[in-house]
Amino acid sequence: MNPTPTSAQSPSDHVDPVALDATDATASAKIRPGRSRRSGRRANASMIIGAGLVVLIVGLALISFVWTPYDPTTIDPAARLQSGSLTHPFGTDTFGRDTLTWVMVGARITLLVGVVAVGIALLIGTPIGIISAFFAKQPWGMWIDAVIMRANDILLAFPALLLAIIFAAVYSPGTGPAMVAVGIAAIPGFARVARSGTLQVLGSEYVRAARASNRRIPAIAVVHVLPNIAGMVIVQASVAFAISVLAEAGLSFLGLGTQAPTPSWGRMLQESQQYLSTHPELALWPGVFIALAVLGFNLLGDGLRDRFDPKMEARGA
Amino acid sequence: MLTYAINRAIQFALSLLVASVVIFALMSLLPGNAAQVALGTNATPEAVASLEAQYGLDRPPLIRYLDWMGGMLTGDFGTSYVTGAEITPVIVDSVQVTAILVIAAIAVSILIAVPLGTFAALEQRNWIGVTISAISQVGIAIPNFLAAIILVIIFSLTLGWFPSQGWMAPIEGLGGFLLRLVLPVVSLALVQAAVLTRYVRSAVLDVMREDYIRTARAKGLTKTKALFAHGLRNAAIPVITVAGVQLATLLVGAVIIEQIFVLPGIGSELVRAVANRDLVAVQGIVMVLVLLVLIINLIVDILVPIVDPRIRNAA
Amino acid sequence: MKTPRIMTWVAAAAATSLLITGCSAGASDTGGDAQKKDSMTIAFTAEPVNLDFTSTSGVAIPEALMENVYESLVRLDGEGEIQPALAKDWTLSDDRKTYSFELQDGVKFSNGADFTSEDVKYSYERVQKDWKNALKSKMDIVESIETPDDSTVTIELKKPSNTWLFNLTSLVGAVFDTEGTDDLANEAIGTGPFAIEKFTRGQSIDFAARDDYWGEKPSLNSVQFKYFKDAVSASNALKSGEIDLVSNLQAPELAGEFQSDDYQIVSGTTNGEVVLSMNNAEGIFKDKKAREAVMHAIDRKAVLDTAWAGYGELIGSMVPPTDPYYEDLTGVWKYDPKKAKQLVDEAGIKGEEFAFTVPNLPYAKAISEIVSAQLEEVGLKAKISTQEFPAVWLDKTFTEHDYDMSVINHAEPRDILTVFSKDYYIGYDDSTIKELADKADTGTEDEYISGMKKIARTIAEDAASDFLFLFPNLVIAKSGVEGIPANRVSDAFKIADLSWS
Amino acid sequence: MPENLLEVRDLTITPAGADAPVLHDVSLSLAPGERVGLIGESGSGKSLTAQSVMGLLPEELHARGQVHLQGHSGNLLEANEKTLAGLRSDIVSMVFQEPMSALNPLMRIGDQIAEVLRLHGKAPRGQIPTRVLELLRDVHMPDPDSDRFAYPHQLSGGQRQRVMLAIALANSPRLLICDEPTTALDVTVQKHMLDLIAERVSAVEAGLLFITHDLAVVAGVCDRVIVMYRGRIVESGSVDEIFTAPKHEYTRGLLASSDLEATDDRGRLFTLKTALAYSGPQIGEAEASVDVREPGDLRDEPQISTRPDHTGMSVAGSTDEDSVRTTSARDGAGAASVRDDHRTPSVRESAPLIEVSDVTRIFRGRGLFGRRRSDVTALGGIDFSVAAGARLGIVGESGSGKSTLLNILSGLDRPTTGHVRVGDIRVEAASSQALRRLRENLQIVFQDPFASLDPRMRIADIVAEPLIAAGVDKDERAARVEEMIAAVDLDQDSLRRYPHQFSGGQRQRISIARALVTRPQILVADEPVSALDVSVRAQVLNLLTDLVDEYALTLLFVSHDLGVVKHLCSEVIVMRAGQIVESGATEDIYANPQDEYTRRLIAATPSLAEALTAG
Repeated sequence: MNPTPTSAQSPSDHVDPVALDATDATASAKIRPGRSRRSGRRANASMIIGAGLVVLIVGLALISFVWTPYDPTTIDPAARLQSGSLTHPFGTDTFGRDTLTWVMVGARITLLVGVVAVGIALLIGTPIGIISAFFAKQPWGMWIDAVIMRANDILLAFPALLLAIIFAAVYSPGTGPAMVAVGIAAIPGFARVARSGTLQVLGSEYVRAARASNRRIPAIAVVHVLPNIAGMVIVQASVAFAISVLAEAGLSFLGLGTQAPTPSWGRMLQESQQYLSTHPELALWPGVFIALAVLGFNLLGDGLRDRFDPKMEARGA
Repeated sequence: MLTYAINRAIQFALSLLVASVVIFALMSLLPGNAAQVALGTNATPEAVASLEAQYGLDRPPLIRYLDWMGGMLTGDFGTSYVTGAEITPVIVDSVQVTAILVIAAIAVSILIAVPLGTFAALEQRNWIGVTISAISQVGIAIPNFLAAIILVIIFSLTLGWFPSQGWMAPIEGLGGFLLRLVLPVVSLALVQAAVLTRYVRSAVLDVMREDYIRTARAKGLTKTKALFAHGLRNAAIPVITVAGVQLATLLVGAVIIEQIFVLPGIGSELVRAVANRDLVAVQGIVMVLVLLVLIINLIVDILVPIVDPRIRNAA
Repeated sequence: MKTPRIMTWVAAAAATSLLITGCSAGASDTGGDAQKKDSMTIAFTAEPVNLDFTSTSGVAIPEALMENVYESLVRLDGEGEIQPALAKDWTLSDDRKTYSFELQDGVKFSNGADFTSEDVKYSYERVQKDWKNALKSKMDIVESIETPDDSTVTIELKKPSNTWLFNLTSLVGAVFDTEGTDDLANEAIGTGPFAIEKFTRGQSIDFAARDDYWGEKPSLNSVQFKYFKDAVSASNALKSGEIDLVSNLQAPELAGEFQSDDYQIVSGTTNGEVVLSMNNAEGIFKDKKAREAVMHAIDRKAVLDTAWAGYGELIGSMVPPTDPYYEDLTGVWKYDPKKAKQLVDEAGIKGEEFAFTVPNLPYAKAISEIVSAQLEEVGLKAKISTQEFPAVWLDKTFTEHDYDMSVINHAEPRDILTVFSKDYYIGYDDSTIKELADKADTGTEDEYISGMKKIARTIAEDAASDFLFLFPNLVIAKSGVEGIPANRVSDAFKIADLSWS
Repeated sequence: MPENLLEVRDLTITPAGADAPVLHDVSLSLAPGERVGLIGESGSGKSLTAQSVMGLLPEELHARGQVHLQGHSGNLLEANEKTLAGLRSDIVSMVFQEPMSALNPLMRIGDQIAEVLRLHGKAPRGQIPTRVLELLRDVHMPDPDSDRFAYPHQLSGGQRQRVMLAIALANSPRLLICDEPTTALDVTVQKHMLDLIAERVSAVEAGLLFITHDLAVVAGVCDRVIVMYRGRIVESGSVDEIFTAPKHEYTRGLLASSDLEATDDRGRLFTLKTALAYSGPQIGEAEASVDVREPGDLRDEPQISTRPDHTGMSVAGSTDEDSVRTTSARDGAGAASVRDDHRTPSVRESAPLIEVSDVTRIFRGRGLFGRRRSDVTALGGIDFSVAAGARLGIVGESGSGKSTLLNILSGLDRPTTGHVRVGDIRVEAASSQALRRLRENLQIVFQDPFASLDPRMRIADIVAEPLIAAGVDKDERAARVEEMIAAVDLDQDSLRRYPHQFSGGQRQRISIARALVTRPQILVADEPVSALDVSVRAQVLNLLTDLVDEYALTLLFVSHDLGVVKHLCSEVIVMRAGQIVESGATEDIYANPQDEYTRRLIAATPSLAEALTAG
């Protein structure tokens, strides 16, 4: 039975987008204009904090190209393992190198890893998800969608670690192979989010309207699907950033992440492991900055998603 | 029901086949081989060549692949030419260690995340809710190996409550087994709980806006009772799927924790096998991993319709 | 609504069965209470891939098996002197080509078989025929092995050799039972004081003392070697009392935490020379001036202090102090950055980068950071590329010689001649030292020692490689442990002498 | 114990963080057993009033004033959640508007009913199962024994609303509040539901507070009526007083625009603006020729528009009022044209524009678990034809197959058998190229104003989309978009705004603009007004009629609301379960419906006049 749209026929003349007469005004009880205004204020609060943190981290990275308190590569055995002091605010590491300098320079690599890994996963995973969803809608396309999703599962089954080891072996361990491996491992996540978002959008009436006015599939994908799933993809990106940065840190644990002497927060964290009971601040500073970066990108992600679709989440098709 | 089972079985078989080809190809990319590794720094070219012959590395790839596949079909992952031992028992043993570790970690993270996430959703307006979601944001940023080391220093070295490493099988001593399980499980669970809390919070928030919660309140339930009586089961579906994905990624993700706590898990086995270029072992392990992930997906696909009748008897 | 119910049971059954069978998983670690006075748990880092050192090289297997399970005719004591073992006594013929050994009597293998000269003949001929391990070349010099009676073996060499008897103390001299060599990878049948009770690959080896041992009975009757991939975990395990001794701590900075009276720190020598090797055959370091510049550019004391927290000894050549022909050559190349810079200019190097391949091992990575910084100061720009050890480093650097500079610890005893032979990865032109080595080997004891000294000095003066330091044998143990072998002179980690005070 | 069942005094509700309250000093009272209707359009605050009685106000709203219920001392607004919960479904209970999502999808119906019994302990534990069956029988559920074990998604909208009623009345509350209980239901189902509510409320002797926007529905159910407009009570009185002699002009406007039978001299429906000319529902068949013509002179009546201008966010200036079209090329408003002729332009004798013969559409069932579900016949062999310029009404309830038919006509779907000709294109055999040409010539206006516009696109892009698809260049596109926006009475600066900044009525205008921008020959309207407020509905229908005349379009108007179809269309086909049960000129069908189903459909459509005469 092909049920005609039985969505409510109640009056939905939306008096005033900002008016709070929630249940009265709307066709479906989901609209919460009041909530979105309130959450609107909290949303851009989290965005401001998020953006602030991200700017701090990116700033650190950029400044490090121009100036750093000390030269990251010079080794000063005399100044080994000092804790915080005026000359070395964050103290020094086993080679007497200034930890603050290393944090600044390390920001570059960590940002690079996060951005590239997420970039790979986003640019490959999202289109796969969208294409797979479009196929799922065609009667003959079911199988292709199933195949793509099963391939997605297999990729999920492949540990990022194994990819990292193989890439490291083939191209010699370093930031590059680690980033690519972590990025590839994050593809299934994006594919899944993009597919479920696209399926939702394709079910909407405005897509039916677009098809009725002769828009071709690729146009619908770009004009209608992408903007409407951007919110979900952004959130996935902010979470993926956190996971990628930590994965790189984990890989350096196995000697596969960024190699000496390039500084990266992950490696600093891993190498400080030996001194945790004697010089805890060696692990403290990279840990804090990783937390700040991850927090920043997550809050920015949430803020962008809220600002990006103030009404969308209430009117989910 | 039967067609569904057959359908899934075919997908299983196909996925495993594709995975086996992919892993075999990847392995052949790896520079260096088991013979070189075995003979180390005082190897001579002739010794390497003869050992390669002994290991059968000189046979063409296709034959090696078919030989390996043949063995696998009979459940025998072959003998590792590097260690000279049967691979299957090693895999079975290490998979169980990791399975226990990871299932316990996910269970703990669910026990932490569901109440915390629900509470954060209920109290999202006031500072409690905000602090919980802030903690969960920061929680995501702590790498599990850092958490592990800190836990060891506090609970094992200073307080001495738990041993700092080692694995003891349950039959050898339940007490020892549990004591050695606590710290690794907690270090794994912390990060996963932080991630899961965020998903639970947004799932509960969505559920709270549903009409049937308002109906439940109209029936005479207070807001929180309505949520627990009706909301949580509905919020369970997204949580199950996320927990499934986390379980899958942790199978190998736990390797670092396995190394810090010296647990003979499948992750460490994989890293060791790759380091020794013990390709037959690596291929065996990855096949088991792929099988496990497919089983996890199947269990999730079985659980979801049980929770949601709508999916059970289809649109 | 029946179907889902069945499926719930299926899922539940799968999960519980996984857990139940899990009970026996990894049932290996007898752990137990390390405090009992007749047992001990020892932490190692490099874990043995299998038990067969005839086809797999590396330090891990002999470290566990030599002098504990397998014994040779002769053995080395703490000072590197050759002592009797399975051979009570031995005589050397006048032409110094034929050794005849008088065997201990009443010796049994762990499988109960008697030890006879037949076993010696079988073992040593097998070295020449079946061994894959390249160390078998040490037996090439043997002409023939005769067994006049059960307790005497006469071995005739092709030509006199000073090193042969010394080599016999290494794993090459291990004696196998004629019936005990069909599954060497998984079981070890030897004459030693211990037998292997349980070998859990990658985790631990449990030794049990044999009550039918021919020699002096060891004081411990059960010892466990536990393998830690992560140095910090090993030190934590010692701190929390779960293990009694860390054989060679790979994170020397942690040693500081054991400066208390309930622990003891023993820092001795090993046979491992940490060599900053340079590709003498091709590339930037083919030119001797460039190598000399490196020798002057490196401050070896600073390298030792920062990279390995000062543990280990400075050596000037490829010879450890425990070898008879040791000579302190640290003075040959002084740290002199100005001279180094001058040599760099003379060699016409204008800051082009050279390939510095570094195996991803803790000591190597630490050294590479400080060495590259020191080289940079004199104008030698190193492009560091870390390589996965052992697989990739062995393949790229060791086999294909695709490198300019590398750093590795050569752990084999008396390996100076092999490491600096022509086709070895360093590519040293060994024409000068070739006949010196032959003369030394066939000459008298004194000729041997003076010959080897000359070889060591020549190599040092040719600046073939920069010998950074001698890898320390950093043993940390509970204060109650006695009989710890300070210096690691031979392959073995002898546990028979260990005991609780 | 106040003798009144419900006493609400000076109820004022202000959202947190906002200064202007949305409810101003509302006071009303209800005697025990009395039935009061609360009328108002969206935004009037009628639902908020009900929610504050139940204590279900969203957190961010602060309520001041007094609410007293018989059986509970003290002001409900000050009671905490625990005490309020104790009252709900015990003394006062509520039935909500949206039955589809009101029940917990994961719980069986029986358990959800048993829960409300258990909560208030009215029935002893042992008897609960039998009580549940009894309740299901009371609300005329088809098969109580099996329904008990059913899950919500296995029941129709009407059945679910019945279950909600059963739950609400389970503990025989003193007051039942219904918030638009039948709005989401089909016409025939709505009729049964209204009768059921009346029957059960009297059986339990409970008071009834019935909230709706549909005057005809209230007339049938309630004795007294309260009219709310923008948060204030503007008028209250008995049903007869209010419906025959409304004092407040808003009430009069509401009456005028909800009466689909009365049209002004130009054949257009009355709207809030032109309400003065409305002379009340056509009691008899007397030809009420209306002589009062006041084109354009808007007297200084209150700014009655559902678009309060003071809010900064709302679209400034654009009026919902039906500004009398003086510029259009059509002949002037002239004499009161006989009501029916404006709907039947001269039918040109040429071949019909659309021909549908023996069309069936069968959907092959496929279940998730691979189990085969039975095939579904959406269309079981239908035949009809539409002349160019004609206005065909397609009437049918949910599940009658009208949407499937639309999909086929608009080339989005193909029939399983039979053939369909639209213009010169045979849909069942057409190539995709031909279908594209068909779609250029036929455009659709969808039902749900919120879902049919992409929330992330500006209005200019939305309206221009069909032109982009047709390959029209940039400048001409801009010009035609501007022209269309003017044609639907929206001002130019709305082009840069996003859909969420417009009201339902305005969005439907945008939807119409999008449909007509490519000058199609055929306009298909899929329930265009059913989601709109009564007052706005009249304006949109008038606009539609104007545009259909102006562009000489052929109109296919789908609706389940007979009143609207009667006003707009010359011919009508009535569909039920994939078959056409009756077709012909609208007048004949309404005068004497042949088919039993059509008769029931007409009877079930609430009309003001009948309600008054019956009342």
